[in-house]
Amino acid sequence: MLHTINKSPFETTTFETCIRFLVPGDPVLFIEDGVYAVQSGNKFSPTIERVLKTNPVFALGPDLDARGIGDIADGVESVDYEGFVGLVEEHQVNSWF
Amino acid sequence: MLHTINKSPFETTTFETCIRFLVPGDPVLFIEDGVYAVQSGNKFSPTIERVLKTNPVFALGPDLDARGIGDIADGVESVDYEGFVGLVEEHQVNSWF
Amino acid sequence: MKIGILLKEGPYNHQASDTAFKFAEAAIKKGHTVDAVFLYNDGVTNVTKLMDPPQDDRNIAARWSELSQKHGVEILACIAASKRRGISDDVLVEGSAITGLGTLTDIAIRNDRLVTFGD
Amino acid sequence: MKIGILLKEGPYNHQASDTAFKFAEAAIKKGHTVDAVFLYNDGVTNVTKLMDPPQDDRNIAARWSELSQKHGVEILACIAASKRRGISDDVLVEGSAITGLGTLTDIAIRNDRLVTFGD
Amino acid sequence: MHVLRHAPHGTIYTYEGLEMILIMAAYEQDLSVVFIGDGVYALKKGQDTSGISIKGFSRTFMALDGYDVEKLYVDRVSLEERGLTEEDLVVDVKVLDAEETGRLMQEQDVIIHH
Amino acid sequence: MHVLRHAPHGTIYTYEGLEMILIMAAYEQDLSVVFIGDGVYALKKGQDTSGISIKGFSRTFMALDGYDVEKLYVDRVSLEERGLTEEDLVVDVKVLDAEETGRLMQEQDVIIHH
Repeated sequence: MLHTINKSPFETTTFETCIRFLVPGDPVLFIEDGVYAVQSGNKFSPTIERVLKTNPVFALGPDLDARGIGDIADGVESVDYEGFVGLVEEHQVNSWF
Repeated sequence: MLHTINKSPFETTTFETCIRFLVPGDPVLFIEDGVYAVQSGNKFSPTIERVLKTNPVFALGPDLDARGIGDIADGVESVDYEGFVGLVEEHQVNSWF
Repeated sequence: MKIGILLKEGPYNHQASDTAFKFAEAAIKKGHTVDAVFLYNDGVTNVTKLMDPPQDDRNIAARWSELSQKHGVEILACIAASKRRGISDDVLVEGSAITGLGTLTDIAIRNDRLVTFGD
Repeated sequence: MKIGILLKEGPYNHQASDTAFKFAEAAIKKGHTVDAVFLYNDGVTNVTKLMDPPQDDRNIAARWSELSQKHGVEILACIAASKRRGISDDVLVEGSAITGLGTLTDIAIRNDRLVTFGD
Repeated sequence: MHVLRHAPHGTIYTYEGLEMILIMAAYEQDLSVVFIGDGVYALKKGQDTSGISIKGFSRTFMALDGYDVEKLYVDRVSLEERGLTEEDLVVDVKVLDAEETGRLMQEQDVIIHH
Repeated sequence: MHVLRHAPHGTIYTYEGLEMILIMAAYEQDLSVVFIGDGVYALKKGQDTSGISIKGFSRTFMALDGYDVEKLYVDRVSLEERGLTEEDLVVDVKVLDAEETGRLMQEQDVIIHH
């Protein structure tokens, strides 16, 4: 199951909530304002690091670029919209917003 | 200055953020989903207690009733829409949402 | 006291519109003048006359229209925000109008209070 | 693969509509079938032809209309949600239609995936 | 599976979510509803919306039973954080730990958050 | 006073807020803008929105100077929590502690959050 998260972790609890329900191995894709979670060196970096130990983590590249986020946490993979579609080919989708 | 807050403290950081900018003496009015903050015995009760030491705290009664919140924190005053208007008569308004 | 209202969300989806209306009603009941309700962001969709909610529910556009006609409250939608969202003169309820953001500045200046409702 | 999309927010105010569109485009480019985009909550306001954004901005309704006509994607607005928000047959862009929630059930059943975009 | 995550009345998501669930229940055999976060407030007893002029709907959850929607799950942490117990809710629910809900989600073909 | 509290692009609030500020600046003498929470992201350097087909506007903040909107305040905690410094922003701002911003708010006749 692919989990998408589109909310900034600084403003809502969507990120924390989604993380609680993650099954190990399931990919997480940050989109829209959700991508702020993977900016390196912010207060959510330790959480991202922890998630990465059990789950693959992706972020939508066009959303990173739009927000001027050049530096993302090690281990997080940037994908474009076709990469998003690729993840949907492999998994059912659970969209958290 | 009257501060109104309409967001549930469980879902967004609006409540915490507003509280950081409060000047002692300024009234706070919880409206809409914001009223969940003053339900007695939830995890925000200690914060409400702390705010009450420096600022008067109100909650919109019709919004409390709509959500079935009968039991509110000691010291918080329930007002109706006319009470809301009364607070606006006395203060400029800072609406946090 | 003269009060202006700024409403930043559309009808039904967010309670902001309901709270703004209840507040306006109470202010008028207490003898204040509600000068204008300025609609911004999705708020502009409060005044489409095509709105047709279930019979047992409130009709939010009709309610604003009635408030305007009974108590002289101007209901004004921002033109730039309206164009983005498909609100034009063709669909406005009676008592509402489309105007520029400059009007909001006037409203802020000429009223004792500006109260914002959003989400 | 056959993909259905559920879009729960209106145009411009939330990026959900943009992301849904970009996702649909990319899926079609990769050879998938985007069967339908179902509009719910404020999402129904994506298809008003009265939308008239600034010249240098995207026209979201026109974009959905074009996607529908070029690639056979059904653009369907929920009738109950539409009535609340003033979306009627009078204002629909070409290629879109109003329908019941039962249709969403069909979409969920007949597609390999249902992807939701909201806020 | 439908996931209700918003408090009632402040936004329409829970109400329109319930409208969707009722229609889908007429079509589908196997429908489950999970209440997470502020979604649990939708089930709280004693809601009286007359003062805000919005139609109440908490009692409609009782009707789900008649539509064969018998699987109502509530997230344990969400309930506890809000100082609520099963006694505070208008319908019988099954309280689940996050891990159980996570596994349940993984079995689904379609998940819609409201 | 205008308070910008949302990240850019995910919602339109910051962009339409900026549109409002530009119009009001043409009318008013004394306009201040405060960036709190995710609002500080609106000022981040290096935004390129071409990939999401949304018009970028971070550079428009530079134009505020020409409109006599010279009071741009940024909340210190918001900046620090996000791992940002003044160097990361497209315009010169004054970084304030919450207490200073709170007092500034108290002096206002009108405050609009976006």
